[in-house]
Amino acid sequence: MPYIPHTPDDVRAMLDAIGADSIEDLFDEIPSHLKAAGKLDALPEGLSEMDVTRLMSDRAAQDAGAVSFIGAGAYQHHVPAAVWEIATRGEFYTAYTPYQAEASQGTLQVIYEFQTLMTRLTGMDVSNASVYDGASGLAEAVLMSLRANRKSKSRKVLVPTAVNPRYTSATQAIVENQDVALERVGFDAASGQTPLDALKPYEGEDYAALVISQPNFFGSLEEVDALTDWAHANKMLVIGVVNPTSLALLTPPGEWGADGADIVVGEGQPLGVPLSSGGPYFGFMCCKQKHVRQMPGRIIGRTVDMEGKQGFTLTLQAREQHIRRSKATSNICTNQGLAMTAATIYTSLLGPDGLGNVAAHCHANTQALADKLTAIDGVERAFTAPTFHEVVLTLPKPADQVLAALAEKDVLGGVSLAGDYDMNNAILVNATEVHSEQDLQLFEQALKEVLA
Amino acid sequence: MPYIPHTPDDVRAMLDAIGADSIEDLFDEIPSHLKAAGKLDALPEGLSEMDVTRLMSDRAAQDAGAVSFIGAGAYQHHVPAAVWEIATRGEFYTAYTPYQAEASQGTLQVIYEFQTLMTRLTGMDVSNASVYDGASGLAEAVLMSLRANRKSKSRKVLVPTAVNPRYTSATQAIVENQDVALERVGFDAASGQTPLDALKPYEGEDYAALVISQPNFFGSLEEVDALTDWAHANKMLVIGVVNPTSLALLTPPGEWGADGADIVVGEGQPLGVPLSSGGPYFGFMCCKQKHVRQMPGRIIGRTVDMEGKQGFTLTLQAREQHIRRSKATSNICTNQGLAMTAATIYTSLLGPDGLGNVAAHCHANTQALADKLTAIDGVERAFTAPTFHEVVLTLPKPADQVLAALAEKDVLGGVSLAGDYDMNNAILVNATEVHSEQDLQLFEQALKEVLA
Amino acid sequence: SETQLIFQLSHPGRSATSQAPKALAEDKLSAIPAHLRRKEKPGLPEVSEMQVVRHYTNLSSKNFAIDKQFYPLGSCTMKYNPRGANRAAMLPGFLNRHPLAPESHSQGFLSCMFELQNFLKEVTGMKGVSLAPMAGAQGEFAGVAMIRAYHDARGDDQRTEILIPNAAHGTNPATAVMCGYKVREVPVGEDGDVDLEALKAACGPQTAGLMMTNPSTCGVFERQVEDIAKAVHEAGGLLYYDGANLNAILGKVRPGDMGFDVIHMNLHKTFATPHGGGGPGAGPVGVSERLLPYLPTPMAGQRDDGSYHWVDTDSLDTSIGHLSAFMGNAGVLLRAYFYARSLGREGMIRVGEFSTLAANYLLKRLEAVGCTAAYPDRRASHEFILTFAKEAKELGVTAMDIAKRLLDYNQHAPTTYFPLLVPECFLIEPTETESKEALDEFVDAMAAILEEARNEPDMVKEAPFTQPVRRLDDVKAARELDLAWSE
Amino acid sequence: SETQLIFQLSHPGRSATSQAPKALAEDKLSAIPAHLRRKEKPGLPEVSEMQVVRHYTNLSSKNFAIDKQFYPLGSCTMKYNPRGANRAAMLPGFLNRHPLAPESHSQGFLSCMFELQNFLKEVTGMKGVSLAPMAGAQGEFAGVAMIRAYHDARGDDQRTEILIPNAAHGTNPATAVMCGYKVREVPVGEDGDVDLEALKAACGPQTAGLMMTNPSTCGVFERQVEDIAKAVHEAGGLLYYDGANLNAILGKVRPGDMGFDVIHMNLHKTFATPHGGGGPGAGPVGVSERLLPYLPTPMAGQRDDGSYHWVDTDSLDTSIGHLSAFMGNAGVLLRAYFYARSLGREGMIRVGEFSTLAANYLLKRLEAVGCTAAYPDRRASHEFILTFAKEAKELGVTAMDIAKRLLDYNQHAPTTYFPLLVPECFLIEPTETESKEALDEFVDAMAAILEEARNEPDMVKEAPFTQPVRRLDDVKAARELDLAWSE
Repeated sequence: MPYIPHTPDDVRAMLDAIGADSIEDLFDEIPSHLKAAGKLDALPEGLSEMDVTRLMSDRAAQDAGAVSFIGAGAYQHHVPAAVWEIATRGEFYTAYTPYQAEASQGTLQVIYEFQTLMTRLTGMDVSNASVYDGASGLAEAVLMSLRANRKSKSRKVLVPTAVNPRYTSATQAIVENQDVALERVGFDAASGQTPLDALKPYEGEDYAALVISQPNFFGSLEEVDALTDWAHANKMLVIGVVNPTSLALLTPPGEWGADGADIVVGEGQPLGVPLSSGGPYFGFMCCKQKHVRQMPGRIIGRTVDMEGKQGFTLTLQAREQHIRRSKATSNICTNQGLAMTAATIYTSLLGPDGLGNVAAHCHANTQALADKLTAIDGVERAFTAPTFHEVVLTLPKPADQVLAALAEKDVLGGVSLAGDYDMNNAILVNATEVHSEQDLQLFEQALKEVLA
Repeated sequence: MPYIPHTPDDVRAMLDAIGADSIEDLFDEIPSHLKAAGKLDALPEGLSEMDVTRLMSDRAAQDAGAVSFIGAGAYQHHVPAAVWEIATRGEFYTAYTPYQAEASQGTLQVIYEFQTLMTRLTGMDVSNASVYDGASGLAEAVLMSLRANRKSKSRKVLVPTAVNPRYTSATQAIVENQDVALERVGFDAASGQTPLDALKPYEGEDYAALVISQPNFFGSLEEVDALTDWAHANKMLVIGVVNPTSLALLTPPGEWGADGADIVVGEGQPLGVPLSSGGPYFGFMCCKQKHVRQMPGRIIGRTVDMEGKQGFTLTLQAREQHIRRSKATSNICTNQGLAMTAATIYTSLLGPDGLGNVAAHCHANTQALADKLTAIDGVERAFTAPTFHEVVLTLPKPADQVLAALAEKDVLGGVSLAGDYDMNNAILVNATEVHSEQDLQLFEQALKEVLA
Repeated sequence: SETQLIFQLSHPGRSATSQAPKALAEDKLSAIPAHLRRKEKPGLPEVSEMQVVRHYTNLSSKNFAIDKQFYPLGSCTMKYNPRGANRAAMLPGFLNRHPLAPESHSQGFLSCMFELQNFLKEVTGMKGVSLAPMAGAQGEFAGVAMIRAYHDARGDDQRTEILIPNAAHGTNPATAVMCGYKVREVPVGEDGDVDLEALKAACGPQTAGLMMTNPSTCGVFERQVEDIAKAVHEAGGLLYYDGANLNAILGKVRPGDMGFDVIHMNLHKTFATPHGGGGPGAGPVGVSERLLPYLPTPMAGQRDDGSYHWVDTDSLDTSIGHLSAFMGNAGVLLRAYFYARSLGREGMIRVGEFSTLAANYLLKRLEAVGCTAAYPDRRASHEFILTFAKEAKELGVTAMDIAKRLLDYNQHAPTTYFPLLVPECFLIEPTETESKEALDEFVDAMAAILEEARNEPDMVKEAPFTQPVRRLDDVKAARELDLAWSE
Repeated sequence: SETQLIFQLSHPGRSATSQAPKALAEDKLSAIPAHLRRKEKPGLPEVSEMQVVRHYTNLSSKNFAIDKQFYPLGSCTMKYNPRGANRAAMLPGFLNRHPLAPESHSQGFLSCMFELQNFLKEVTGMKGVSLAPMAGAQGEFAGVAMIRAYHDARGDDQRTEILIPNAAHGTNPATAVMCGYKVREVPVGEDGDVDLEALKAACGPQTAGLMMTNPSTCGVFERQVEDIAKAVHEAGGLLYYDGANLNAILGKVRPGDMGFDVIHMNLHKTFATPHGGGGPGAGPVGVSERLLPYLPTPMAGQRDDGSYHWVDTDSLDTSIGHLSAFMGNAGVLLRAYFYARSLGREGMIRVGEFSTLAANYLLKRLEAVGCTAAYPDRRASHEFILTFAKEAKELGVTAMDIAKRLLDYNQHAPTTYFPLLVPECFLIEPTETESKEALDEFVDAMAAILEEARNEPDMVKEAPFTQPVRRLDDVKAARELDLAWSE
């Protein structure tokens, strides 16, 4: 029996100890007409590890082989071998949530170190132990801003349309049942930034927070200082949405404007987590010290044991569902511990200079790619704003059609902006440190052919 | 600096402590005209992990994609994921030889368990902790038989030609400098076995040992009982060369004939070690208790610590080179610890029934393959003897030519016997539990096309 | 040195050089305006590759884990996590696939997801499944959000309350609130079943639905489940099944057959994906016919020609929408797919059977050595409750003390003080993957600790003694918040 | 339970079912005659998958390892083993390649081997390299066998002796004997250099060659190496270089330039491949022009068109032949290739520099806290010798006692009692990958132990106290042999 150790002798001995004749007897409290016996006919026969492995290897191979320039919130990076060889050690991989602190100091210290890393990257005071992903993290940040902004009674938050539309739609789905409204703020069609002008209509109005994405979905860099100061001047909190790799180069949200952002969230995937078809990734979430009791999710604190020795423990649990139940800050329970562990190892391996070099190569490679592609007739940068490692290009043909043609050449040329922005000829393109000069040329050549 | 942690500050502080001005000063005892400075011009620039990984991934991909039916001493088997996920844990992967027993109980207990496993599989009394591989293991066994056979003064050993010719040639290379002669005994051209008849000329002669391979290189099963009894009757020791997978089904060498084999060696690769282009594998080596002091290599014993608690330690070290130097049983030092660790985990996972099922599927798949292929015009079994999981087929065309044509179809159809046996139209073919019915059909179809 | 933080190993200018590309000339960054650049590099650790490997390898050894210890955490289903599932999910084709890759480059992944949806439909008896939720709590959210969407679509806007038995997981009431509902708790009776009369009294036109687990967190099968379903349905409410305890009944009873309208499953429990020290999980939801239009997206669909495609809000505009940026915890889903294929039909049925066998055996053995069952007259499901109220009163030794002392016996403590309605309790779930000998060792440890509690209660109250730290000062942790290290 | 053997966890009929194909009908085996079948199934453990994973995971935690501790074993070069090398060597294309796959399906592997041969030629200054030997000792064998083949080919059959300094590794004399030679030991002088006069006196027409390490196992560079080479060469002998200490001079001096005719390298030392608890290693050999015809096979060659091929005995019939069934420890060679590509030219040079820096620093610091250097007037190479003869005599605390006590400080003990010519010695090799802080911690531990030796010698003599076992009864182990478990 796969994974079940009991022999017929064991079963007999166990039933004897129970005083039951058969295993079926143990289900005698279940109304017999409800029993599912024989009902699982749609399930196939069990397979050996060898057979399932072969089956899944064949399927994985179907999806392999292309060179991809898709970003849009998930980015290819070199993941050092050490990261997952350590993260999948049984001690991390098969441990539970560290409720028994004495038997979980490994995981607890990792989280404390992660929290510290994230505060250093973002320039914020405190961090939690992760939320599901960047998108749901924004939803949690929106809800948190309603609780944290003592100056506002509003249940409305300003969200630029230049924020990743997938973040906005997930946030919408998560917060809408609590009568929270997301008010959309447009972007400047020339620069690809969220201009102060677009905020003018909301001046003096009561909103709990303004969301600022740096870079924004188009890869464009926002004027974060001005936006932050505007929000604070209008008694709104600032929720920063940031790419962690970019923070090795860009002003950390804790230093935006005069007072910095109040809450910062983002997708942690770029920090050592493979693309993996979309997950598991992890969302990070940081805030100013004064808002810590409004932050959802697990938080680890450093303390001492009864002998005065340093130790780590779950703290501020009174915010959480297992203590607070219906009054909790969120229903979140399980988070993304293992991905966060990997990110902690990754960030330690890279260090400030290494992460800086990764960020610089991403930027430079994307610039080089954009230069190559815009040298093709009819291909142009859509926006004028400076970018980090992603750029919008307009094409002389419909984006969906071009991308499909590129895919036939095993080049995944980015994502189309036809659906979310009605920019039918625009694609969002990303390059990172993993792309070689040959990769860039491959894209260039393929696009030339497709547009010819 | 890759892997080197020292910063310029560290270096300065260390040089100060030494009282040296520069690192170069530390080499001042080396005659300056010998210095290699600037001489490593043929070496390329260092690359990042990402770049080396990409380079090696591209190369590995070049060698992938074929379906292989090559055996001839290295066999494809399903390797459970647990085997190498555990064996490559840093604690096993990056530990040294367990000279400090108290800090190496993990490795030491694994070896003790391995020794026990091998004695159970082979039916022998004792096992060492591994030698390099099956071929060099046979060389060690030959040398050991000279020491262990008190009834013989000969430095000659009988080696059937049906023993893997790669084992024989490696043995020859290793033992010839010690004036040891390997006398070759032919095989029966009809059965593919080593017949008693072929031994007749040596009756009453002084040889230290007879080598018996079960199965032999052709996959044929030898009449091991008769051969063993013949050797013992002629005061020769018996050196068994066995496939460990087959031992789940076949008579263990400890039970061959009236008294069993005296020394048993073999290639451990089938026990959870990937093909890996030829290594690292490991050789196993077992013997009767009375010969244990003649056995080369490390041996672990169970003992107690000063508090009476069970513990494991290197024992009988007086046989080994680091103690005995020029009088050691062998010069072996480093062995194949990690592969042996993997084999211990593998064998524990499979258990007697699992390993038996693997062996049975290997046998049955090879039978099925041979049936399919011999249904093709002009393809025949070369020999009549029963086989385990490998079989010699004769083809209507030269083997080398057929194999090359098959390889173009990404079918690796076995090894040619043209070189070693002058059987120009013969191939040695293997199938194991990893081969599906489709794989067998693929081979059949390809061979049909090649022979058409 | 082992207790140092990675930051304390940091040394300016040190780095794991192999892990990053070389520095670029500053002019390569000239396109980024200076005022958007950070002034100082972030205070990340500056350490060597070996320091990192050694630090985190050593840290890992300070954890208990299923790979090392028996871990009988009630309602958490800490079963063996097959290593084969890890290898399969880490295959390069899956690992390097971008979530927005076109369908032409996603057929392998989509086929696994499509089949997993079907497997989960079959084992739960539901009509549709979405794999999108990233954890049990998000599955709960999706479930209750669908209940709300259903009522809203019918214009039935008077329904403001969710009923929840008071034994329920904390996520249940927290979720109801996140979906804009008020929570009304329903008491559980002496025998562990819901107080049916109280439930009926609570039902009304304001009832949006009921959230419950069956078997409940009392470790017993709710025998009146059909009556409960009838009462809630008659009031116009829908029934939500919290799948945390699905392991108990896998292959034996199906939530769909019991009358539930919506269910979430914890794949990191029932389908043996690893807990990873706190996640990731995966919380797929299954629904009955009437909730099909509201399933969260994306889902995998199959065309007539056998090819697979995404089902998203563009084709299912009644969906409650996206719950993540992409497709949930895909890697966890792949591991669950591996597990489902490994077990197959017969294997699924055995899960419920053997987890129930193990729990009932362990309960009887523990009772025999002097432990007190909370529901002695009931069958255990896959888990059961012990109460140490007597020991707490008579000896001053609490459930927490016993839990901590278990660590010294190299046994992970069961879930403590949950459910809240049983004083000084352990919720114990052994799972089907632990051998009889492992269960017997736990019994021996418990027997020894009860003996110690009688003879040396003060010692037990100071446990553990063998862990990297002694009991921690949680009060100090909460009062003098130290949540990030500073030099 | 942790100390149980896997066999003690066995239970008849239990198994890790997922790991094997299903049982076949007995008639599928009918082609195998009954008298060749075993009567009873072998007594292998019958355990579950989780039991195996848990057992070996727990066992692993009873090891020291580079990934966990400082491991300053002299002559063993326990440096960091890059994890990237492991991942690269485990790529499916390499892992699943059969060693006898045709050259058409081996170009990727062969190209790595061909380049590695060239890299090793360059760093050693030799004219040809074979990667075939599977460990250092087999490399030594190959080296001396080539020396013999050289003399034999010239009909120079009077040469029966190999000269070996008495500080040499035990494998040197053992190897000479395996190649049919007698061993003549040459003394080492007070300063750690070979006694040149004694060497010259030992040279003669009977001299087949000399085996030596440079830097020697005394941890110093042999300054007279050129005179030694001259003496041996003039006597008609060849010079063998034991590459165990190559780390000390990598990029600084090349054995070929020093006059050596043949060299083996330990890739598991100098090229950072893992030791794996006792192997596998890899011991490639490099040779000067005159030994090229004798290199062991197979080797990788390149054709004019850039494609790669095997060089085997069919094209090199003067070769000493095969030393293994296939191509040595290919997976180890791939890891070494990764390492070589990672370091590149500059990196190689740094290895010798920084391992020497670390050793000299550690030596000076240890002297400063009261340790006695065996060769205080010499530069340390990458390693150095301390002697505790004084402590042994005055306090009764031996080098072994100090070694065992180090384990309690979470430091692996250095090599002890080697070389044999220095009494009560430690041979200490820190390698280039340990941080200054790690070296300082070792110094602190040694200082503390020396203090303990003075104040509590009996305690030190009973160490260790913190390991899974106390000191073991080695006499009992050898007298009452227990080499395999029985029920």
